[in-house]
Amino acid sequence: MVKTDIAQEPIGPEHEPETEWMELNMGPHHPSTHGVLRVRLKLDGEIVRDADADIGYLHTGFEKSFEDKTYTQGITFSDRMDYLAPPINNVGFVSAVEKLIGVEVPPRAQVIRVIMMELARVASHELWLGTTGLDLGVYSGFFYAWRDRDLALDLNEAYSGVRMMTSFTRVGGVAWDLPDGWLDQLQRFIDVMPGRLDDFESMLTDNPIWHQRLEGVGVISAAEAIDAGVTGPVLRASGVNYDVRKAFPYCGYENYDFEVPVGTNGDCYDRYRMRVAEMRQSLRILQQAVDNLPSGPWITGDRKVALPPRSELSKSMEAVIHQFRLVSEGFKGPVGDVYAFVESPRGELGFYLVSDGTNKPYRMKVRPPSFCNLQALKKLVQGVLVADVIAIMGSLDFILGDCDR
Amino acid sequence: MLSDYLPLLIFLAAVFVFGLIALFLPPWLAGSRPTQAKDLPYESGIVPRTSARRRFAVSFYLTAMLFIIFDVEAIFIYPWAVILHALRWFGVIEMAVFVAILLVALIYVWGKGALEWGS
Amino acid sequence: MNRWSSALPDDALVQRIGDRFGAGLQESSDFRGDLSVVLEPGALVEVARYLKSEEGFDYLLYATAVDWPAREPRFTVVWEVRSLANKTRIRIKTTAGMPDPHVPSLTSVWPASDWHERETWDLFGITFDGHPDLRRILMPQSWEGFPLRKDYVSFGEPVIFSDQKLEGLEPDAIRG
Amino acid sequence: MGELKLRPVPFQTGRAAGPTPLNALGDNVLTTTLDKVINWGRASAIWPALFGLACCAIEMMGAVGPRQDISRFGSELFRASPRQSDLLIVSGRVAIKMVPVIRQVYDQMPEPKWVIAMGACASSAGMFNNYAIVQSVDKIIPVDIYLPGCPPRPEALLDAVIKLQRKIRGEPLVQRPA
Repeated sequence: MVKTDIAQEPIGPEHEPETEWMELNMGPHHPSTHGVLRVRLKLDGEIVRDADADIGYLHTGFEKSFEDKTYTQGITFSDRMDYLAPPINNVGFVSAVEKLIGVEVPPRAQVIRVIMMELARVASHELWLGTTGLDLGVYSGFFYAWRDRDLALDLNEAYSGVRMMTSFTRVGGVAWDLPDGWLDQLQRFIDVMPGRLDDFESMLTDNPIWHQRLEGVGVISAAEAIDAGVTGPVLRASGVNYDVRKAFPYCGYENYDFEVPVGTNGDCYDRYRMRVAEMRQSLRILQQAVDNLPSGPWITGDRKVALPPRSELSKSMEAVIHQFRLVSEGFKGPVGDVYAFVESPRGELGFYLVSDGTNKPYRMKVRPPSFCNLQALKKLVQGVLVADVIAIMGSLDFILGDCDR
Repeated sequence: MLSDYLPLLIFLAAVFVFGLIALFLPPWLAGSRPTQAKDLPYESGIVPRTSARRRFAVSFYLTAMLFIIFDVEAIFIYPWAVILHALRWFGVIEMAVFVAILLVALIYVWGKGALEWGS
Repeated sequence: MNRWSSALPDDALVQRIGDRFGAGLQESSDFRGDLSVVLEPGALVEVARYLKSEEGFDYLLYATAVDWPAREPRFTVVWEVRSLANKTRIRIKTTAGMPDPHVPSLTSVWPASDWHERETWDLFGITFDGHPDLRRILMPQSWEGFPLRKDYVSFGEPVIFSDQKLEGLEPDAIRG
Repeated sequence: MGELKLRPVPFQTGRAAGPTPLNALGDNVLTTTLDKVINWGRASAIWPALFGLACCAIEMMGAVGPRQDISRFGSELFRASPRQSDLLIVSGRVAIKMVPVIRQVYDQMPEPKWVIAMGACASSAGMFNNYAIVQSVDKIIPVDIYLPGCPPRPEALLDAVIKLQRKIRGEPLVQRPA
């Protein structure tokens, strides 16, 4: 039967409410917690004295479910973790398996992966801009953001048939080739987006209220950021120049020329500038990817891992055997453990895969960037007004599906 | 003489009747189904254990007082604005004096730092 | 040189750890370019402090555990740290036995491992000595059992297909 | 472990919601037309509670967005507090720890209230069959409309709201061939 008296009892050693501090529940059902996060705020009037983030309200047991699924089945699971940038999760998961098995991905598949990931990054940052603006009162910004994000989702849908959960990667490449006419649609997207971003910038960047609400709020220095383990735009806003695409290039990122925006004083306003600048860089990458998209296979020819094309099935018996074995039990990986990581809009998204030689991962630990960013919330909100807690939580851009796994 | 006030009385009566209607008709029509959960305070979805009645900081009281002062000042301006045309210059000067007094109060409060939130 | 090991930490690092800590370092492996060392629980905190101060591994990636029920020290507790400056990465592992798995906590060295260790305690039941506030983070506080252990097999409820009638569980049991 | 205390009497909509002074006079022409008016009023302005759980919440936001504007169907405002909302769209997977919260938010909503289980995870836990996910939100609160999809498109959510409006007005959900 379903248990219902859980999560009621007091948690934490200091759960007895102090007399003079009021304990406020910024609970799971709250408009600006970007999902189901519960923060137990200890308030001295309007000033926050202590914040204990209580997560787990969206814990879906992904790591347990991965152990029950073969590698190919796990791809659809990886979509649902960080549901703002599913293609990036797909690529991360599949990179771990490819690193374990040692499969080379053909260049065309790498560029398709880069295109889908940068599209997801733009869509995710647009959503962040819309919802964080909503929290801080920019009601019209929500509709601007969604107008642009829908363009990116149309591209996802045209390619993979699904707006958000693309599941477009396979171990050793991508599932399908780009439909014809898709690249022109992408080109139209790349041409129209800079104008849309200028709309946003003109509305927000030097808006005095936006400055007042974000500047100097939630400051974290570079050393503190490294100690707290924050990642992504939050880390770069504090001046640490670390982006996985530049530090450890994967999927061919080394032959794209783009800059990594790095902030100076690590406050909410810098994080906003990081994300808007990252969107512009993503558009640059997309343009370069469209310009020199190589032809050739979009999935590896290694039959141990990839399904043979339909045409081959009628001709060679061996292809039928490969097809049958791959479909029925999948492929096996060597014994060992690997860690593969990609740059998600929230930071470094890592997959630690332990394999015991069977066709299912023995242990799949996901290193969620939102979990690490949220951990710094407690330090960021000490002595801050309650209204600024909303701004700080917005600027951390955490996703509870990614954080709770 | 009394008849001069008749429209005012009718207006007051109408207000009173409308107030009664608005107060009692909807609950009578909709019917109310109180349940134990509905009476609990809404704590963002968490079932509250302690009562929500807590002592809170004095700064709230201070801010409330300041608001009332300047709000009442705004209320006085409405009737003045209605008959300003009749008052002509005398009305303007009068209101300027009134606002100046409260301006001094505002500058004092601002200087004291009571507007910034601080316990 | 595949792309993962763009700056393959030379074996010197493992050598240096071996020289300084001798028996503390049990094994080391270089599988697919990921350098990992297995340490004794006793030597864990010193090696971690050494790695952070002298070797510059200042950024914690994650901390987790792997459950090998067949093996005697059942749990392998894993921390992975990165040096942002010279772009290297090392995986520290240690083992914890079954009746009451205990491992020293590394929050004193890397404060970022606070939540990661709480999650490992929550899902595996490994207590981290010296952790400031070790309580469940993902599961409800009054949850019994540790879900990610291999022997915790609870894969939800049997799927009720429309033709099967299980009393008390039909969806319209609620509508009454 | 506490037992699941279900509502003894499941909630009905419209006239079946129990006697109001109007039905005291029985089902004559006057009361049934008044019922139609009341149900028409309820159906054409359903304010959903802002209750986003997981990925379906992003598509719910998409439904509020400029392209598939849900406010064309009366759901203009997504109220943050359950006191002012009539519809609970459970959009996303229901974790074990979230059970008492959903129950509390549902109970604190004033009658008449309705529930849409948006997405496969809310209707039947979709692809997740493990310790952490309640196998369907139906086990916690009574559901009016089950919306398939993972995540359902914003247009599908609009279709669910339209079907709910027809259900509130007492019209049959499925147009039987004449």
